[in-house]
Amino acid sequence: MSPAAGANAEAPRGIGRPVDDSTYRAVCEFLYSEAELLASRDYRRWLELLAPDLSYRIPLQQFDKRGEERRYGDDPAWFDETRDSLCIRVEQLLHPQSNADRVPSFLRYLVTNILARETPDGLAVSSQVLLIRMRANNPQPFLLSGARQDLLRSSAAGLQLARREVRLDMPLIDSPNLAFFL
Amino acid sequence: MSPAAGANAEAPRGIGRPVDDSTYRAVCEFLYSEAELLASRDYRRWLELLAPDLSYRIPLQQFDKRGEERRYGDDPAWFDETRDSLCIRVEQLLHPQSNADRVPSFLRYLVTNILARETPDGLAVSSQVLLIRMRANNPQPFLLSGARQDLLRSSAAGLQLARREVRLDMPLIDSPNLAFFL
Amino acid sequence: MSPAAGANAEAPRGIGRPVDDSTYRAVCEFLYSEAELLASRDYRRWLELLAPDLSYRIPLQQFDKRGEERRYGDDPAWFDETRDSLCIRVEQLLHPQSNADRVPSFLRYLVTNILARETPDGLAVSSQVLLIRMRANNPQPFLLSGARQDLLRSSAAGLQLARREVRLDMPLIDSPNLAFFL
Amino acid sequence: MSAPEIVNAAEAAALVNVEQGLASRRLYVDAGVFDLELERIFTRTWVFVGLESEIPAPGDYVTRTMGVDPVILVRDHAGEVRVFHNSCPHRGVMICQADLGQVKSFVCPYHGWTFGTDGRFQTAFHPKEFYRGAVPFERLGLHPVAKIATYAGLIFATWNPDAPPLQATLDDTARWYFDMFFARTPGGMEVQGPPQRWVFEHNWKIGPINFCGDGPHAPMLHGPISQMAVGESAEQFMAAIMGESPDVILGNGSAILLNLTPGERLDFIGFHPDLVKLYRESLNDIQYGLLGRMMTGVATLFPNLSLVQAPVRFDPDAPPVNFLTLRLWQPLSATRTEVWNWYLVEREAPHDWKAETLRAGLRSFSAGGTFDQDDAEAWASTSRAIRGPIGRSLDLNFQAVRGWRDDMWDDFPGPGKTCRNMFTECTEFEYLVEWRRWLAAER
Amino acid sequence: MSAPEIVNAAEAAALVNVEQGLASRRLYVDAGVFDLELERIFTRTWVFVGLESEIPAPGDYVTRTMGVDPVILVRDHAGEVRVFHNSCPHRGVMICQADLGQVKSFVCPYHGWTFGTDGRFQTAFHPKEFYRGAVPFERLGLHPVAKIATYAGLIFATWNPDAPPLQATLDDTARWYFDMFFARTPGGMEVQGPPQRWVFEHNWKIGPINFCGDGPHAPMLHGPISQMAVGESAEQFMAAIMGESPDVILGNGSAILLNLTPGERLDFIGFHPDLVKLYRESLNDIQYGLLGRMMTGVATLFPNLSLVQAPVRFDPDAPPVNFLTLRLWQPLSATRTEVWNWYLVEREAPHDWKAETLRAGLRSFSAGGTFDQDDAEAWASTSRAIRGPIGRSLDLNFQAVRGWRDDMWDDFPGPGKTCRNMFTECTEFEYLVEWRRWLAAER
Amino acid sequence: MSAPEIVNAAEAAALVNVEQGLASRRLYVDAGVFDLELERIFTRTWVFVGLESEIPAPGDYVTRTMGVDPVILVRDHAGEVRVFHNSCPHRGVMICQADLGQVKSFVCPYHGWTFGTDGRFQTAFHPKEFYRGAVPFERLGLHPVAKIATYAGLIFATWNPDAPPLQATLDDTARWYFDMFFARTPGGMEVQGPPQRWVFEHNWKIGPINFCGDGPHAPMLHGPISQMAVGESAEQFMAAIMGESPDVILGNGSAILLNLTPGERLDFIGFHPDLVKLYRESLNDIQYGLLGRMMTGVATLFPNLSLVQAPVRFDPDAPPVNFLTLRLWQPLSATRTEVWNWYLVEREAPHDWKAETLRAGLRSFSAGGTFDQDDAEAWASTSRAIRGPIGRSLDLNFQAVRGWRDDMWDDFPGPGKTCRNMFTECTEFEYLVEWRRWLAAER
Ligand code: FES
Ligand code: FES
Ligand code: FES
Ligand SMILES: [Fe+3]
Ligand SMILES: [Fe+3]
Ligand SMILES: [Fe+3]
Repeated sequence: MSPAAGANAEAPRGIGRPVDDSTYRAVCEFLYSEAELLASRDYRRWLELLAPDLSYRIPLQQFDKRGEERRYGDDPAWFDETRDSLCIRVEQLLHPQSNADRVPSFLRYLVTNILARETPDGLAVSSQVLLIRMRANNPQPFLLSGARQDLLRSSAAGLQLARREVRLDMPLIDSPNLAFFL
Repeated sequence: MSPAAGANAEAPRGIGRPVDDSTYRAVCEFLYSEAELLASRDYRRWLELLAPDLSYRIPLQQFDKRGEERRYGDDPAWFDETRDSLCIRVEQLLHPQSNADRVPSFLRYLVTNILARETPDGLAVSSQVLLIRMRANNPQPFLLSGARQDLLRSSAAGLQLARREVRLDMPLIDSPNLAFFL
Repeated sequence: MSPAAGANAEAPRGIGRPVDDSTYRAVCEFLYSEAELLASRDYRRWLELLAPDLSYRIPLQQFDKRGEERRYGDDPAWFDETRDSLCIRVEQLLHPQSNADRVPSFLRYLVTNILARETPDGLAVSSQVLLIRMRANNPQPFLLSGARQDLLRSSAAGLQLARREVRLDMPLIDSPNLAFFL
Repeated sequence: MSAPEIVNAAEAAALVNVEQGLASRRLYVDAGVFDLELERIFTRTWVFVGLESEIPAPGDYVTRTMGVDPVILVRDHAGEVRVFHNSCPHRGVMICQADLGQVKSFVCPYHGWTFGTDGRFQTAFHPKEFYRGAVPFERLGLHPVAKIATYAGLIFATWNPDAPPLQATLDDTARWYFDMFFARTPGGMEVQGPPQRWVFEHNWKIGPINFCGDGPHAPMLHGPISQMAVGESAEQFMAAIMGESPDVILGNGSAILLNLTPGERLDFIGFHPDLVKLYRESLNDIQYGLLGRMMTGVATLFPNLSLVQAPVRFDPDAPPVNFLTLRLWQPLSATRTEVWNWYLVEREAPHDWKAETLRAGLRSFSAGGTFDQDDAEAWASTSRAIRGPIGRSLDLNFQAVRGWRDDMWDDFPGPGKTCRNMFTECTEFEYLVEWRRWLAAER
Repeated sequence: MSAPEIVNAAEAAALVNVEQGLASRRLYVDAGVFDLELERIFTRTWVFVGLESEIPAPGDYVTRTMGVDPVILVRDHAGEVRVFHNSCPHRGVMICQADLGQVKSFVCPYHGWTFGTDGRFQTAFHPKEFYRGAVPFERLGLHPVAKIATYAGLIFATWNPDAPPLQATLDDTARWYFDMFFARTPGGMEVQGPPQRWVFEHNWKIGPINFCGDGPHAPMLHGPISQMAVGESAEQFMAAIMGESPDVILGNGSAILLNLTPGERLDFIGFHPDLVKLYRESLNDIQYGLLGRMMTGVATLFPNLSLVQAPVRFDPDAPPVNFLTLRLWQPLSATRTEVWNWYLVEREAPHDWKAETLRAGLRSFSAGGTFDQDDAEAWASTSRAIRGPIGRSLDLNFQAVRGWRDDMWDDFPGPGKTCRNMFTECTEFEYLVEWRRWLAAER
Repeated sequence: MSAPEIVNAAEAAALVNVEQGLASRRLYVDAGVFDLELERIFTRTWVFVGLESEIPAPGDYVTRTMGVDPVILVRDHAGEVRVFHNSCPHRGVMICQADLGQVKSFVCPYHGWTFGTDGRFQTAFHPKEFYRGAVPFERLGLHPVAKIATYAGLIFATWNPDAPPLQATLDDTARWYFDMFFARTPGGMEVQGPPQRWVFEHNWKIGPINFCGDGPHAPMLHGPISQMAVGESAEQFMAAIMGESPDVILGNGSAILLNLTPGERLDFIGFHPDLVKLYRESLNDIQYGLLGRMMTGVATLFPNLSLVQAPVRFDPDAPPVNFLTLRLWQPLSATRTEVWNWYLVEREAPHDWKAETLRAGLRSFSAGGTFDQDDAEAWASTSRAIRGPIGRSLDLNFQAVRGWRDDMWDDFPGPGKTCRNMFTECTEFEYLVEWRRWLAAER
């Protein structure tokens, strides 16, 4: 998706009506608590926040020249996950012998610009996220930022994440791996 | 303006009284929605948020030595704009042949620390903004941060931006151009 | 403290109950106003926000290998301060002859992900902070991020900071000094 | 660092001790060696630049790099594939800054010099007469590569007018194996979209050497995820690894490693049954038999193209799914490498299967892939570990080759020199022997 | 990258082919060339360091760089302008880290060595006797430049004691033109504040060469914004560009390009009428006539100072407004350049007009300026485009000069060698011919 | 930058003018000099790697660097201290990426080669027979340093098999002084936790030279904070500085500076009374007397280890508290230095006192310390100030030595050549004289 193309079309603004204050606060609490779980790699508790039919996608981005845009192929992505596949990823990252995260990096998630709308499917929530990662192999922090479009649904256990799409700002990832979630 | 000089003097804290909760939420919605328009380069819709008598300034910063401060000249700036001049800038950036943004960069606006006060002129709103820009010519994200002092006014079409001053944290801009708005 | 170890144990989530909306807004106002004071180096007014029995700590971090964790010594830190020791630091930084901050750098504090809980001791508040610093000697912004765990208490003068611990994300500080507060 | 920079062929040649199976660690960190590589290898070998299916229509282009030189890969309006240096013949401004696009002609943004998709100069700001014959516009088209050639939809280019034809590098032997991946159905493979791109903080050769046939790293580094996500069962996988794993020296520094299920049965694990029928049409018996028993296939084509195919499972209720990824290891500096990662699928594959195999690949071999994540941290650590004067003075060890290189699997049914298992380090070291030839200007 | 580094004068000279109108692209990316430039050019030419109006009072200072050497530009307490290396003669600590300030004396923060604004050593921590005559404090003042000279309030300095006087570089011919910008009223120009500073990701020479007279880029790169924001009307602007656009070779690598409105009428587009009266006093008839028809004026003073003046309009209801900006292209590395950008205005200008012209400049020629934005991306792309061994092996093309350099506009009323139009590339290439002289140590 | 790179011993030696008390500023910015330093100094001197109390139990390890070479400092399972290059003998992957840990054996993540804590090779993926004798595993243990030695719990290592014993460097004279800090109680000192680590943007030698005895910078740079936070009173501090401040040349480039309170009284300012009794047991009369009058002690052990002890007060109602910090200046590049900063305390100290002294140190000498903050900005500015061709052509000035070096404090009661005060610059310059010996290969 080109940055020129309107994220707006799908942004919550315009579709649905703004949620009431207590719902808004609950949405913020959900996203901030989720960020704490991700930052502390408490992935098994994070999985509990995910709806069974979750769709979790981080599409690939491209630099386009205006007027020359073109796409080919099948909509590639960095992540295209279900709750099941995320479970396997979590098992790998937490496995005592797995190398990817064997010396855990420091992760920080700044979640900002939260907007929430009521829709028939649930709460359509947009936010900006900035991830800061410090790996043992590199003294420079790695920054990854993007826009999240989430769908949250109420469940017996509280809010659940039913859909997430993260539009990254980086077509090229300047880091050796993505051993974390956004 | 030196960083030592008190941004506080003009900060909303102290002047006016805090806005009520629903106004606060409206201010946040305004700023977050504006950030979405800026990030998606939906500039024509952004222009609709601007009051006809808008003053939009991004002053130049200098490193000062305490006790040796001095200024000369006419208050230079990076931007010193009216709604009219912003219209021309927008036309340029969106012109199909214009080169500055021909391969659109990825833009992300994190707007945080929002404080709002009632004043006789309207809502005095301060916030922090971090812009993250990815250009095709450089795989390193460019970061630009600063403090916004805004004046918002209610209008028939909702809130409008009547004044903005952005105090950047960077006296030297480590990027070849400022082909975006803050 | 390793990043793998649960920041969660001490996170406000789970302990205490979420504060009501007006308290939440007051907490946000406190943190944002504090950030303005820190950013503008208005340290003497900042000191007024601190409780007399303040404990202010920024512990040292280490990269650990999972399964090989070990600690030695007496819990080292970057900062381990009382209100008294912070007063002396402030006097130094503001002293007209002191060199550390003689050419004041530009500071920006993005405070996000604020969560607040009622506890018997006061308000347990967690937040994320990203500091952006521009020094005259280096055109690259220095980024420092971490998680704050604060304890706020009501006093006659409004909220006061009674305890702060900042868990940095950077085991190695890529900057020549920490001539600021977090 | 402190050791004198490598500046000539003789010094470079001395860095690989062919007899001993050793190579200097300077190959992985030395800026002087890197500069020589750009000159001796990337301006002279055939370099992979993309796939025909990335530029299906006239005017379609993608931007790529050969070494650190940027190029435009375009299908011209006559349908011909072209590769040009991505800089204006006038003052060097980049012609295409986007990752991909569709053009009628290329217009330089600086002074508007305009070129056809065939690279030919078309117009400047003024009519030609204005220049009074002083500017030889006929020679000022976009700077083209010396040669372009394709194999099974893969496009290669070289700056070297004296380069032997692509078939001499990608010869009968190599193609016999590669056909199992790229030419196994009548329609051939198509690309599933633009490549993922990310950056490893280590030397560009570590990846292709690993993909030549680094057997020992798999059970060690990928043990946990293999048990979770690979193939029919972990047992079957381990059996394949420990059992029949021909690792074939293809010559010219290239190699391919196959993990085969034991026994004669053709399980075609992770393949779609409809496609298996088509394999039967396109492959010979031996190829078909190998594919039927293949758990993973990993290969490197010297200098910087690799492939991997493997069946993985991320849905506990579904059978494993094979993916095929093509990977280019782009040199950025002695200790930085940009990885480009494409996914391929049979043109004839059912629509849903295409999505399935793409997801299988994304989840296992990609920047966020469960396998790549493990490699990434091990490889990245190397740059930090060996950059000092002591680190650089030591060796990279491939001495296992001395125990195995004279004892090949002579009766393996495929062509090429086949190592008896995936632990001999022979294919990895052959890559460096070839590297030495290029640096020493023997190629 | 891989080509051998340029290390001596002969090699550098060979990079510019004077006869052919060609130059190697290595001029724009080569670290070795860059190091030679610092040594051969920036320690030997006159370098612009600031304006007298930036340091109006005794003790006023600003910090600047000459090449990559930091200097302090200060007005001493006798009113004299001084330029010193910004490092302590004791252990090299930077004396002034701020961008500007006001001092009684300079005190080094490390051990407190103190210097007058005239640079002379004043005190150390101890009285002098303590040092027992071992430290020659009289020779340990702030390290001064070899020469300082000013022209119309512009301050230049050089490290070279053998440099010819400034008037030899900025000679009668150059001043004849520059007076139209800097000395057109009795009071002269004043600075409108400290410079904007930002970073281009390309070689420092691209800017000054462009400002010598890059005619063709304007309608191409700035077409859209020109139509929106320049002058009376887009037609007038285009007519000026295509019509009378003398591009004058000033010698010593410098040049100036003027776009004149057609015909004899003196429209003084974008000038304030009160000031026009003053121009009449300070300029001769020919200068006055050129200014009256001037749409844009663009010039470069070798090696790294440029100016631009143009009328722009950002308010649809108001007439266009001229601005004048002075620009210094500071070398940071072969592919990074720091731009310093000042705005100037007539001292006699009405207060409101000063604000108007400043805004006109900010909006068009600045980091956020509508014109600079376009150039920035084209220029920045060059570094990426030509850094590889193939890119570096190609040429920068100025071959148009061969069609025009022997056919000058001999009866142009101003001094200097005047090219017939702004498309000949002659002034641009003259800059490189001069550059070659310095690198080859012919200067 | 532009001056030719330093490449050999003779050129390096010429950078220090021993007779004149001058050194070239290239010592602080030149990449060529830096590379030579890595080779000539850091692979040949004794280098501090850590403290015994950091690895109390078998299997405890910490990761360190010697120059830019990473090492593992481990206590093996026989209780022996070992130092190994932190890279796998197989392909150079880093063995330990964590800062510290506890292991049974070291397992390389790439192919699983496993080594004992004594460095010996234990297993590969396959049993040894598989390798058919081709791989000399007995010689493929972790690469060890040539020698390890300890003094008072401080561990040093060297890559140089011909290095003289540690006692020859850290000789009787040096130890006489260092014992006042590291061996003043029967139990000795213990570390208070892992080191702080942060990055200075300047050359690694600026710190150790300053810590040799940079008297003049203290009242200047640290004046404000000294008045607020040091010792009994600002007057006492200044009296000590201006009064008895022996600055001792220890030989081999090392030095120690003591600020003593005037008079004979032993105030033991900032020391815990219980510990003072123990000092009496472990030190001789002269040492005890010096410690009793000591306001600050600052020392450097060539090439890159320093210490500082001083009493500070951050609680207005409590007496001052001494801290002792050990500091390693790790070279990263010519203009970047990583600082490692440990705090030490007497093993016998009361529990609360340990916390007090640690806090005193954190608040004054650390990345956030009130003293270090001042130094940091002065030092960091140096790199920017002197990187250009003019800056590099100038000198670092130590000429005060010419007034004092032949007039030593001969009757100072301690051993070594003692300068009469802390302002002579003699110990600082001696450091550079020693540096010159190593670079010139006289060591
Ligand atoms: S640089 Fe391309 S037209 Fe001039
Ligand atoms: S460095 Fe300036 S006084 Fe010593
Ligand atoms: S690199 Fe360590 S086992 Fe192979
Ligand atoms: Fe792998
Ligand atoms: Fe331009
Ligand atoms: Fe100091």
